[in-house]
Amino acid sequence: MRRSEPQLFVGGCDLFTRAHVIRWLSLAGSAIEENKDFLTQLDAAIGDAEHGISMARGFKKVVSQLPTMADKDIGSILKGTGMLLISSVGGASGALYGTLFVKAGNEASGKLMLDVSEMATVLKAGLAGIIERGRAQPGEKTMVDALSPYVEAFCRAGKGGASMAEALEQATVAAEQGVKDTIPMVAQKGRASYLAERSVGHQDPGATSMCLILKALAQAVS
Amino acid sequence: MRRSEPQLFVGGCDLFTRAHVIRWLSLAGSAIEENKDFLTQLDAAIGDAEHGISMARGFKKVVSQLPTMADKDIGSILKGTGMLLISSVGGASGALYGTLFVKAGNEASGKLMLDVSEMATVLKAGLAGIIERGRAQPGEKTMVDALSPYVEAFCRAGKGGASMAEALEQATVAAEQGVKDTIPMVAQKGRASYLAERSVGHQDPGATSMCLILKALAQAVS
Amino acid sequence: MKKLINRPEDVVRQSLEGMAAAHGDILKVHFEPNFVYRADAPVRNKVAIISGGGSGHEPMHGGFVGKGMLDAACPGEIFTSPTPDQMLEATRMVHGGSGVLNIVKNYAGDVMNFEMAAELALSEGLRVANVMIDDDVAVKDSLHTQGRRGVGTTILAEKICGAAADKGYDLKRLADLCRRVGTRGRSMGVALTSCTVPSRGVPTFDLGNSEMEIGIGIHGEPGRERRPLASADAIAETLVLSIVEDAAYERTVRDWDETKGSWVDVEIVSEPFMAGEPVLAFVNGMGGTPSSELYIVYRKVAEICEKKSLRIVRSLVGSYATSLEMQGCSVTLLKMDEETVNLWDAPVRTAALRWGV
Amino acid sequence: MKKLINRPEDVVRQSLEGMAAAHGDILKVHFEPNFVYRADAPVRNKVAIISGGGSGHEPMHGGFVGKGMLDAACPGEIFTSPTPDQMLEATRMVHGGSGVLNIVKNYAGDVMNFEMAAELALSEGLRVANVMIDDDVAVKDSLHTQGRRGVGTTILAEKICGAAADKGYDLKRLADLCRRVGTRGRSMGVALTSCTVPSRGVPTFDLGNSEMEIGIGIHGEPGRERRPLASADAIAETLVLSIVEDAAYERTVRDWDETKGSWVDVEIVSEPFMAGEPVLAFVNGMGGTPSSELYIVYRKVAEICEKKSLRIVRSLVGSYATSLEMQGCSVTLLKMDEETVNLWDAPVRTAALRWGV
Ligand SMILES: Nc1ncnc2c1ncn2[C@@H]1O[C@H](COP(=O)(O)OP(=O)(O)O)[C@@H](O)[C@H]1O
Ligand SMILES: Nc1ncnc2c1ncn2[C@@H]1O[C@H](COP(=O)(O)OP(=O)(O)O)[C@@H](O)[C@H]1O
Ligand SMILES: [Mg+2]
Ligand SMILES: [Mg+2]
Ligand SMILES: [Mg+2]
Ligand SMILES: [Mg+2]
Repeated sequence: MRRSEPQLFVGGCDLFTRAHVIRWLSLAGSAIEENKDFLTQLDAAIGDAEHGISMARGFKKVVSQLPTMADKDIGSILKGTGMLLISSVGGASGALYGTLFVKAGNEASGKLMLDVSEMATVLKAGLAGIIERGRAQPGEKTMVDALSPYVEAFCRAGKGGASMAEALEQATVAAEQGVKDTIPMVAQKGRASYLAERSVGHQDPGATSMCLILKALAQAVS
Repeated sequence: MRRSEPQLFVGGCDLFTRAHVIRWLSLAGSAIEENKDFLTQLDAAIGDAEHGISMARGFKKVVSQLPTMADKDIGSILKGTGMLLISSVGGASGALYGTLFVKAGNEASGKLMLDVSEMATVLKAGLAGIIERGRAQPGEKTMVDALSPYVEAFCRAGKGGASMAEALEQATVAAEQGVKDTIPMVAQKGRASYLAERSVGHQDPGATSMCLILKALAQAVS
Repeated sequence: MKKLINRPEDVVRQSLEGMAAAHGDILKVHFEPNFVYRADAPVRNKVAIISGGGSGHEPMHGGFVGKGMLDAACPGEIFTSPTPDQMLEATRMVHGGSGVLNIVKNYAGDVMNFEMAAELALSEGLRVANVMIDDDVAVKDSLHTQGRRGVGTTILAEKICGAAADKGYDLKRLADLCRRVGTRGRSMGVALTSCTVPSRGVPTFDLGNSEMEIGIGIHGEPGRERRPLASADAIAETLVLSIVEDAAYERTVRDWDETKGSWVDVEIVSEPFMAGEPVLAFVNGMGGTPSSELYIVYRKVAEICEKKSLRIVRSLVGSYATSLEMQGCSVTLLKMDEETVNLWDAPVRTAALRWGV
Repeated sequence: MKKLINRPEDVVRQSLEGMAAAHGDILKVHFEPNFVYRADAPVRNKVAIISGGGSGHEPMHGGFVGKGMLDAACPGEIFTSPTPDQMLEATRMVHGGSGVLNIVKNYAGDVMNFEMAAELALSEGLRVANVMIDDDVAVKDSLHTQGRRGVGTTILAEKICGAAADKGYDLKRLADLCRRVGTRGRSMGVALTSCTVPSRGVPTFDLGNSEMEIGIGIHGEPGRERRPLASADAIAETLVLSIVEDAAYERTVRDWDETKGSWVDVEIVSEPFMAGEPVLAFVNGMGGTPSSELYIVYRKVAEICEKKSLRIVRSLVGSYATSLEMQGCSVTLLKMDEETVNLWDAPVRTAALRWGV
């Protein structure tokens, strides 16, 4: 039951606007801040006990800069976010999240809104950036294991004609499953890989933070 | 009720022989070894937590050398003991006990046995050595507070005609009281003096080890 | 948490401020982005050497900035690799017209951030080479892991390459030397206690009173194995044997290809130690272990090396690559030759390593 | 107890063996009696300098043996002053015909054992002077105590006198210099944790999770006062103010009178610090504190000195006079002048302190 031109309304459910981006980043910032200790604890088990601290530092910076970015195009907001994360998070996640946002931003360059298929392209560019930078394949117990099924589910839903909100919902479910799937995996990338079999049974911190950020995306349009 | 010439018998109760010296040092060694942890604990409270360890190291050395000293004169045995303590105990007590035994040994030079009055002279020489080396006066919460009343009581008993065994007994009681008297004292010499009023309420480790050694002296002739 | 700090979030900055105050004759500190650099930078016509990594490993790397070693060091947050803007600013500050060698410890974060930094510097027309150090034999597999961590050999490479840069090695030759040192060094570490990340406030891992963690890195990461606490001799033996009996180690690293203008994969191999070889033996403290204990370990390391016919021609004992206040140590053995021995002996003037000047 | 050691009773010996193995170019170690001495001893026509004290304070003093500093160091058992036979043997080994200066930290045991050693050496016809360092302002009273402990200033005196001996100062002049340095330096320390004497196996004192002990020595002795754990800045302030606000300090020391041939009492005075004076600032770690934290303390020390118009002309930051694996630090300020600055800057080549050579 489609109304005449609902997708042209800024803030409508089938178009992702820059206001949505700002809302997303702000929600993501809150989610990271709330889960800071949890993420750090996950990192303590199989890493170096700072993932939450680092991500919170980065997103705090991003959130503080949102007002200065709000009137830019989506590409610029995403690239700006990427640059802020790159220069404030550090570690593997700083480089990876930074690359994700910069590459996604390149794809959204000049755009004031994205439809579902554009959104799919942007997400795919982000995923490709992470994989190029970090060289992790799905199944190696990294943030890719949350992002990759997410992007796949989003594209599948999009192709099936789902709305932006529906596609993001379905993608979020896939990301959540992806995070759970990291638990039995043997880490093969990043710091956790040094633990080899001892990494089994622990949830990957990067996949977890990725899922928090992706969940915020669905929330932002709901 | 005195028997005719009992004081001439080697091993008799009124003469202190080199066999007694050897027995004394051996008993003192055992007493120190048994009280090693206790002495160290006392030193931990107001010092540096090693008095028992250091004394045990020294007396172990002395006891191991007793067989080679047994046929020497009392002066040589005491001086030899002093030199062994000087080179193996270290710290304040190494210098002080070492000086005690060396000075006492000088006084007993060439002697094969000591009567009560000779014994008093030897003990006084030891005490004088400790005071010269360490400059502690009675009442400053040191080993002097055990040795000084001991020597005094011994001399008093000796002048009153007590036998060697009796004089040593009485002296031991005085030393034990002397140790107890250190508890309320404010330390004014050695490491404990840094604590000033905080040293009050603790028994001095050096006075305690001194008392153990002096107790062994009475045991050796009993 | 017992530390001589103020607010956890100020630890890195205030520690750098203290270094700047104490060592003005040797180094300066730039803030936002943070980096430590030689007081006399840039040195014209010398390849500049930059290293960096998470903080919490002091004196590595800021303590190695100065004549004969590093031109700049980029400290990240505690246990967090630095960010590309730090390296880029440092590169701009210290390059003397002959290019810049980045010495990078092999951690996902360090490698990626230094790669991004190199890309940025290259795009500004600066010549840059990144060489990765991956010497920690506790990590066995290169195919199914991030590869070996960079630990003790990093410092030895920094010293040796620093001297070579002083001697006029060009960027290519210096990068080759650095890679050679990297492939000739091997390390292994042990933790007796955990460290505590200041902003977290609790120990990163719990270790029982009679347990130790063997095969740790320098970030309070758990090691390969938890074992009952052993004697210094037994620990030294475990560490040295892990190093000496380690087989050839192959892996693929990413190098910048100047002609292609892109990253290319290169295969490199570390050959195992062989009897008769001259080595530098390095016993490193983790921050909370006094030097007296490190010498007890060194004593055994020397004994085992002799038994294994490895000739120790140079040695280093001290806390140089630390994990905050962790108790423990690591051992590094580095194959030496005449060139590297001479470079090792060359003058160095840094806050933490100094001789000949 | 978590330590990298073997049997507690072997700690001192094996640590010395490790030092000997690691630093053969700088020092040698003699066993039974134990002492560390310069590899090139005796140095003819130079006053030899000997120091010593209990072990557990490494690198003090063995780490300071070498050109420009000590000729020999006599390590006792852990926290136990060495015995006169050690000093006597060391004296025989290193004296170069121009006499021997013994630098002695003011602890009852050290003083008495060094006095006995001096008596023995004098009786062999060797010229000896003992100078005592007593710089710990935590000890207030000299009349009703053993007097102030010798801590951080000892190392500064060893460096400065070592350079002076190299420059040809005779025994009298060197002893005067050493006394001057001793009376111009003041120190104060803090412990965040206790240390554990190996043969005892349990911490010497219990300190709650949010307590610290202010005014400690270097033997795990309790300090003047237990206080709630404070920030690095607050701690630095307490330490520096204790030093800077310390009044003139008079005491009687025992000197050997060569003409009388006996010990005589000498009155000496330390004058308080005054605005405008040049100082050396030394932040010392207690063994378990990483250098990053020491720099945080140094930062504040420098700030307070500036506020108090004390000009820091030289600095030293590191773990040099330790208490086994204790966490904590001490601050030493030493009044400087042209002579002592030049001597401080002179070349030194020891395992723990090295520059210019
Ligand atoms: N090569 C990689 N590719 C993708 N993700 C990675 C890679 N290396 C690490 N990660 C992710 O980064 C997370 C850890 O982030 P962070 O704590 O910042 O890293 P580190 O402390 O190791 O630098 C891991 O949980 C994992 O999800
Ligand atoms: N100047 C002194 N005169 C007499 N006895 C002293 C003196 N200084 C210390 N002592 C004694 O030595 C004991 C401590 O011995 P020890 O633990 O060997 O000393 P330290 O560890 O301080 O070198 C003290 O309990 C005290 O009895
Ligand atoms: Mg991490
Ligand atoms: Mg003691
Ligand atoms: Mg990290
Ligand atoms: Mg002692």
